[in-house]
Amino acid sequence: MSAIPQQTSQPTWQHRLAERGVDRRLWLLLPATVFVLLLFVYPFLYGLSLSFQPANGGGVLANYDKFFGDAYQRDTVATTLKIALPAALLNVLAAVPIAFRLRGRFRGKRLLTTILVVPITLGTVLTAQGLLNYLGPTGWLNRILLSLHIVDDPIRLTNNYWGVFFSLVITGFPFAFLLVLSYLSGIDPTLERAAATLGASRAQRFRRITLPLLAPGLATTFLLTFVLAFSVFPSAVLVGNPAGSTRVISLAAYQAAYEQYDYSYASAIAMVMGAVELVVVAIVLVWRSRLYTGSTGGKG
Amino acid sequence: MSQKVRTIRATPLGWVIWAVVVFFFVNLAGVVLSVLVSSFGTKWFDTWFPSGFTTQWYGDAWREFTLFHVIVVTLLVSALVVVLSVLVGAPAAYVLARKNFPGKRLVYLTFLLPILMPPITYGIPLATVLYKFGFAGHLSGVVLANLVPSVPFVILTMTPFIEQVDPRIEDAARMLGAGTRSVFLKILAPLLVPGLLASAILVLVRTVGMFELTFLTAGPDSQTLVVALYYSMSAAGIRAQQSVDAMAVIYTAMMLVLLVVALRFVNPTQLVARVKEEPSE
Amino acid sequence: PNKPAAESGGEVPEKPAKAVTLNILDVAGNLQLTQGMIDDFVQQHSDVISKVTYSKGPAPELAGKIKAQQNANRVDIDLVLTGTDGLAAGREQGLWTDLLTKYSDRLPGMKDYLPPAAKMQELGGKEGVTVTYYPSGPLLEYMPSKVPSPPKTADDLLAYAKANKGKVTYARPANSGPGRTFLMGLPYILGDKDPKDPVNGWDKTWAYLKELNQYVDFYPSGTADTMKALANGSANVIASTTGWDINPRVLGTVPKEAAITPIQGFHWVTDAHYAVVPKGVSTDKQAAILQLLQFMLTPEQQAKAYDKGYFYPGPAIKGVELSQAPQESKDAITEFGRPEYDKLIADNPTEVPLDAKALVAAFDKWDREVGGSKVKKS
Amino acid sequence: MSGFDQLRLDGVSRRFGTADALAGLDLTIERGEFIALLGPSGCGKSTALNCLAGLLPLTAGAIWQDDQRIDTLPPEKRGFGMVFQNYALFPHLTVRDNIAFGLRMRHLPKDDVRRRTTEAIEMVQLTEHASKLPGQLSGGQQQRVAIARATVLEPSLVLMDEPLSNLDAKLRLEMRTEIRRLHQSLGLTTVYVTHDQEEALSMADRLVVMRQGKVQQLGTPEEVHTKPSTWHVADFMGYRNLLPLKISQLNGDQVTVDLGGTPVRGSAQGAVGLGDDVIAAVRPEDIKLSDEGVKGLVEVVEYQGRERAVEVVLDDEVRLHVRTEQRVDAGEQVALTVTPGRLLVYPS
Amino acid sequence: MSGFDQLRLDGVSRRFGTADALAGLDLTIERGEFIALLGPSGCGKSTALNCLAGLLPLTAGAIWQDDQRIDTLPPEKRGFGMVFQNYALFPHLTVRDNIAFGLRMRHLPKDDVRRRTTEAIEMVQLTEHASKLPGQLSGGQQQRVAIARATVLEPSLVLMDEPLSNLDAKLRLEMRTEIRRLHQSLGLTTVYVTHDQEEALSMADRLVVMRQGKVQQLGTPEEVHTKPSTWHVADFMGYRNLLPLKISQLNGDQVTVDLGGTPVRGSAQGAVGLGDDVIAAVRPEDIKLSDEGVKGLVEVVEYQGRERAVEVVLDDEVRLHVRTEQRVDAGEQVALTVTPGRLLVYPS
Ligand SMILES: Nc1ncnc2c1ncn2[C@@H]1O[C@H](COP(=O)(O)OP(=O)(O)OP(=O)(O)O)[C@@H](O)[C@H]1O
Ligand SMILES: Nc1ncnc2c1ncn2[C@@H]1O[C@H](COP(=O)(O)OP(=O)(O)OP(=O)(O)O)[C@@H](O)[C@H]1O
Ligand SMILES: [Mg+2]
Ligand SMILES: [Mg+2]
Repeated sequence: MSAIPQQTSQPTWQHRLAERGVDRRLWLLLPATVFVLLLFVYPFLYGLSLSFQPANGGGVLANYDKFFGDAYQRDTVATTLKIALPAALLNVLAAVPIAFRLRGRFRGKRLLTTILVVPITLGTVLTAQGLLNYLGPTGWLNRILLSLHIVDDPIRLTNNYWGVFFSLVITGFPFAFLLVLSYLSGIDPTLERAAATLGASRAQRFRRITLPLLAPGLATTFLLTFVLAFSVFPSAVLVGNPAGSTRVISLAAYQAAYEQYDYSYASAIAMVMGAVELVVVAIVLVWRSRLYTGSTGGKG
Repeated sequence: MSQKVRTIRATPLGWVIWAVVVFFFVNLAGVVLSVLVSSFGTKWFDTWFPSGFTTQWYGDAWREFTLFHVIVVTLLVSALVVVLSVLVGAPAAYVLARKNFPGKRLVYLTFLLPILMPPITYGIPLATVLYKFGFAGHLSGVVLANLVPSVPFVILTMTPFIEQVDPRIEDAARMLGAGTRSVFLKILAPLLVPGLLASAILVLVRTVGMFELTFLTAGPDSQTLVVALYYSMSAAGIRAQQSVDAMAVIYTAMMLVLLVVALRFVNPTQLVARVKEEPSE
Repeated sequence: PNKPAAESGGEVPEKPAKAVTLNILDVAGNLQLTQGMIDDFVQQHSDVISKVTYSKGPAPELAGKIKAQQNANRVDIDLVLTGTDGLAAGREQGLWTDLLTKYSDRLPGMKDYLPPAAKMQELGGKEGVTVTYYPSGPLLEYMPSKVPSPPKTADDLLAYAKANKGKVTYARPANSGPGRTFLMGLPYILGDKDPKDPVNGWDKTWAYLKELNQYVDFYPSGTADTMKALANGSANVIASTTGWDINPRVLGTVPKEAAITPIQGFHWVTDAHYAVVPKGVSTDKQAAILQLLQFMLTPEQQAKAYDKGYFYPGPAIKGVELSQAPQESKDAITEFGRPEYDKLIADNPTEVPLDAKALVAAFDKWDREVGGSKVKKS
Repeated sequence: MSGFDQLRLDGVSRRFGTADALAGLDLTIERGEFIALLGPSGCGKSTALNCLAGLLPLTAGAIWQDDQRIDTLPPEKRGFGMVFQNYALFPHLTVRDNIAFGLRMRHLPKDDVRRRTTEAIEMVQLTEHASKLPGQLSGGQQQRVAIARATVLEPSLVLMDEPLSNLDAKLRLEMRTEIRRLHQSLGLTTVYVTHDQEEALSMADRLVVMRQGKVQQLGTPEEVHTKPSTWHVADFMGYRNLLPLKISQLNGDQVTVDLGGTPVRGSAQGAVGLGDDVIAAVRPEDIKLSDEGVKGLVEVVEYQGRERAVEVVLDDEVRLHVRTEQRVDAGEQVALTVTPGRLLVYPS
Repeated sequence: MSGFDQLRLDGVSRRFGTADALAGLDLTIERGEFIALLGPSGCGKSTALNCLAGLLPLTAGAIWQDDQRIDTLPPEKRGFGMVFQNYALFPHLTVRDNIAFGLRMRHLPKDDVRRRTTEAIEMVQLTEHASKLPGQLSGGQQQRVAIARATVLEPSLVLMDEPLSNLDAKLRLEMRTEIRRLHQSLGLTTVYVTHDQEEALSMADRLVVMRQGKVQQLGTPEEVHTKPSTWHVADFMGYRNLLPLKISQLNGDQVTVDLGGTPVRGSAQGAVGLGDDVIAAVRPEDIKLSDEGVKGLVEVVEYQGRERAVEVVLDDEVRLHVRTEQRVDAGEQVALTVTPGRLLVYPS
């Protein structure tokens, strides 16, 4: 090759692409993308198309018409949101101050952390059984309340909204806590100290420094807990009131699929379910994309 | 760092928070203990404790579901799923955290969907695909099916962790001749240990608890514990409450063992390790 | 285990060319009654079936799994033991092999069905073979210590519920055998227009249930929970069946003293378990299955279905006495069984349950109008 | 936040593991003083600032602000400003918001905040970059943000940890002037860590030279510069020639040592006796090339702008560093004289 | 990894958003050269290094290594070494492991790695701290780890971004010598960013003075120091006195300007004409206090060790910065002369 620089066009577009973020590192996306395309996209598109082929005839949108035309079905969306949003919010919001307090070093930290994470192993069934046992009319809680004469009749905490809510908190909180704690550990404590020298109190440091740097992680944590809560199913049946106040949308999909064996309708309901989640997720993600998401100093 | 450690600081807000935590855990202990007690109880009617204790329920469950085999399969499946999903998911999370490229949103959506969509929408066709290629009915099918929601899950949880790492650290490693693989193994992996551990634990929990996809793709030799648990809980027929409790306890115990192993395997303090510690006081 | 199912269509030989391995999936809890029979067969005829693997799963997802296998042309479940629900679900999707049209003569045991079991077999059509049967319910179960004079009629029950709010309950029918038996039994008790048509023919039933609903606090999501409520005293009267009466008391989850009472004028709404073979199973295996089923329908084997009262009585064919049952069964039923059952079974008419479509419609209506109305109230 | 008359560090110690980063630091800072901390890398300068600011708890000792003991106060209660050695800018806030942070914490009126922030941004010449995030700035720009962020608050005590290390000579000179101006016009008290002697000498009222966590010398710039108390300090203060010699004559403070065969006069800086092994310290700029004196061979010549740094090897293999404006070349034979009174002799 | 003969930057540009950090940088680096990049903060020095290293994609231009175009190669394939301005140490690795990292990447035998690492640790005087993590080091210690980490590999091209900024004078001098020694003994090629002129002048074979992303002057240290090509360069190179004057006489290169009423001779550094407004540049050390000459009043005196920085106000309000070894006091009346040939006159 000649030593005279040649302004060939090829490297220029390489530069252009590189500037826009297209370079060899994109190959790292390949395994995951191929995987999802092969094992998810095809089956999913199949399910999607199935939802447009109603079992009992009718137009392409018949399943969706059926769902939205029937208040009993339509209401499941609101019911589910009413359970999932508060539960996910509570889990994330409760995890933040607790994780925050667990930073730094102190005696018993490991024990405390482990105790807080362990409920993640409980699983829905044990949680449900336990709630039914413990909160049931003759469970320990009611026994204690009755024997202390705090209440005269057993209080009802299961087979209604609260049963499901508690079960979501028990399974969701450790999950959120684990993530928040880990995200928090990536934030450089020096920044908070810098803020302290500028006169910021503990609360201000938390609000102005830690929280904004933690926010992207919180958004992700919220998303994941929300998605888990939104698809709540076994506990809605076991400790909820599946015909009424906790008739969540996944239950409607389940009934369509496994009681009425109408997979097409079930697919349609599940698509609605996914779409609703997507809306919430999109809102959170748009919010997240406007946050600062770079290095937080803790790892470098 | 100094050997001195501080005890938890006690601001008024702090006390409130700890009180709430303690309250939560007292009740949680009640929930768990009530199941545990019941699973060992003979008859438990309107009393504080069962009238007698027995291990019969465990023995029954053990025999009925050939639990030894089931647990081995469960461990194998979950270990494979965790490892594979991290291997496949972490590089993708890396790209999504670090780069802006055309079509990123579309890619992101594709990774989000498997988490958002309930298995009802894709479970049966997925199982068909896996049966067609001869995976389903074996362990491999169960693993592949469980990877579908797990890989995106890893991607989503890992992204913020990677964002936190200063890209200049990676630059420095590249300048020292580290290729992408080395950067991942030698630099990112150790820095991301808390994140990897967190998402591995979460994937583990999800995989062990994933009933639907597992049931659809499992063969007689590749059933996992959750299938047995759901069967004992919801299948037709009469079943003593205690035997369901016993199954649930077995399930939790296994998960607990896995969690402990995971925490042992990776240095447990790393769960909350940070590279820059707050100064001890 | 994944063999392409090419040889599944042809003529089924008398005996498999060589001993086969069977994968049996139980979605009805049926193995508790029949595993002993199957194991015996394998032991005695290892030239036909060399090995059996059992797996268990919940019924609802069954059809999906089989469908996925059939779509992929790799069926690895050879025999399914299911209740009416799974059977119907599979039939609707054309999953099952039609065994009986051609080979019913290989199952002479089917000629000895008890009459109500024979009726259940009609529900089974040409695909399902009834292997166990029980008359089920509806019955009411109560604690004599709390309810000295149990309700004997539907009106009694209503009156009792009104007087003891929250003390009468039954589980959500979709999740519970006794719940649905109670639901399906009511039209006979109340004399509804068409007991087979829940949507148009059950006016009295629905009116009754809605009224009862006012005195019911909540509907547990499984029979086990109602049993627990009965045991711990938070409920006094619950819906039950013969099996659910005996077995939990054997297991100790319900006090032995619990008693049952029929509701005046009730008809038994029977139940059964079926053996079905998915399409795509090889003819060799079909041959083995036919031999196995014939074996299971002999009185000697059927006696095992007495079990511990779980499906009381259990045998589907005539002339099977408790005395033929294994000792354990005998002991359990002697202690916890009820002599009055013989008479009740003999004296009350039997009815087959609703077909799958009607049943789903009934569940849906119940959820919407009975169970779901709880939302507004609480 | 309020002013103070005196700040007293009393045996302040800080241990990391088994190593003392600060070993009993005693120091009194008067209001309005400009104190520079000097010392070799790792001697504990940053640690001292961190302890003063309240960012590191003490292992022992106390810090008194007038009559009040403040070493247990949290940093935000002390009201000191600090420029961190590694800047510690808030990565999610723009330059403007970083600088305004402290003012906002004081709940000043919006207009005040805006005005003062704008002024500070102008002072550090970052007006064009005001809305960038720290990650988008060059090293020197980040450092200037750190300076502005700490000084905009006009705190009673400003702690600066090598605040100008990443600036070029011209800008450094400007910032120096700016910092001095702020210090004087606002009557601040400043503790300033620097590794740049010229900076320390020209800016500070008093210098504190540290070594291994302890104060080695404390005095005015001139004192420290011309009369280092130990040879360590001398070494650090630019006495590049540290020569292990023997005393050949002694006359009160006046001693004579033997350098390359030639007797050279110096002044004793401690108890030394005739025939003792001593260390003689002299700066390169205090050795002159001349026609006669100590003979040596030029080995290395380095261009340094106006002057050249020359390394001369004497006959007895001793190496001398010399600075000169003269042109010399490697290999040349030269003769050297030491400026009288500039050779300091320390007991070794 | 392999050596090269020439490295050519050809119109290298890098844009951030709408602002050019590098605007068409042309530069040829010969094998074995020691090149210093100089320029005001934010002028694009670090950006240039990052582009060379392959850490930032170019917006335009090309980089050639002999005949091979390398600007699309990933950094790890280029085999260059780099000391980052902010160190970028691996926070999870000890000092030793940080330094050994690159050697390990090359799969050298264990013994070699250990030996070379140990040597490098000794070179930067961190033996006692070898098993600390970066977070436990002082600023200067971290910087030394960064130097050791990059140089232990003996890469064909070493890029250093202000590698000595956090070291004290003594250590800086030692490290400077060490870096030069490595450079020479290993035959490395070095591109060195510094804000310290003395460092640049004494270490580099060639200087590149940058401004706003462009090369302003390229030459030997002596050329750049004595003949800055523009007044911007002069300003940056320590010509602190930049005086807007008028040319009163012109004679070829020799011009005369009027300073405080006194005509002073200077040399023209570009096309200037009689009566033109020009900028006259002179260093503080090239103005001497004398008995006669330009008259002025001493306003500020700053102690700077051997010398004093003095600010003198002339009668016409022009301010002159002067360095002198003489003792003067504020308020004194002085006369100043400019060392002949040291006043440079640029078109303004
Ligand atoms: N990511 C970025 N986004 C926007 N502007 C940037 C970014 N990185 C650098 N710049 C700008 O580019 C210019 C050159 O930066 P660079 O870091 O090369 O300066 P430098 O010469 O190294 O300065 P210093 O001596 O202060 O380190 C600066 O004005 C800086 O603000
Ligand atoms: N967290 C820590 N753990 C262990 N040793 C530490 C820690 N922080 C600092 N040190 C040690 O304490 C000593 C003093 O550090 P300090 O940062 O005060 O030095 P410094 O005087 O600021 O040096 P420099 O001029 O290089 O910044 C150093 O030897 C350093 O290695
Ligand atoms: Mg320091
Ligand atoms: Mg820079």
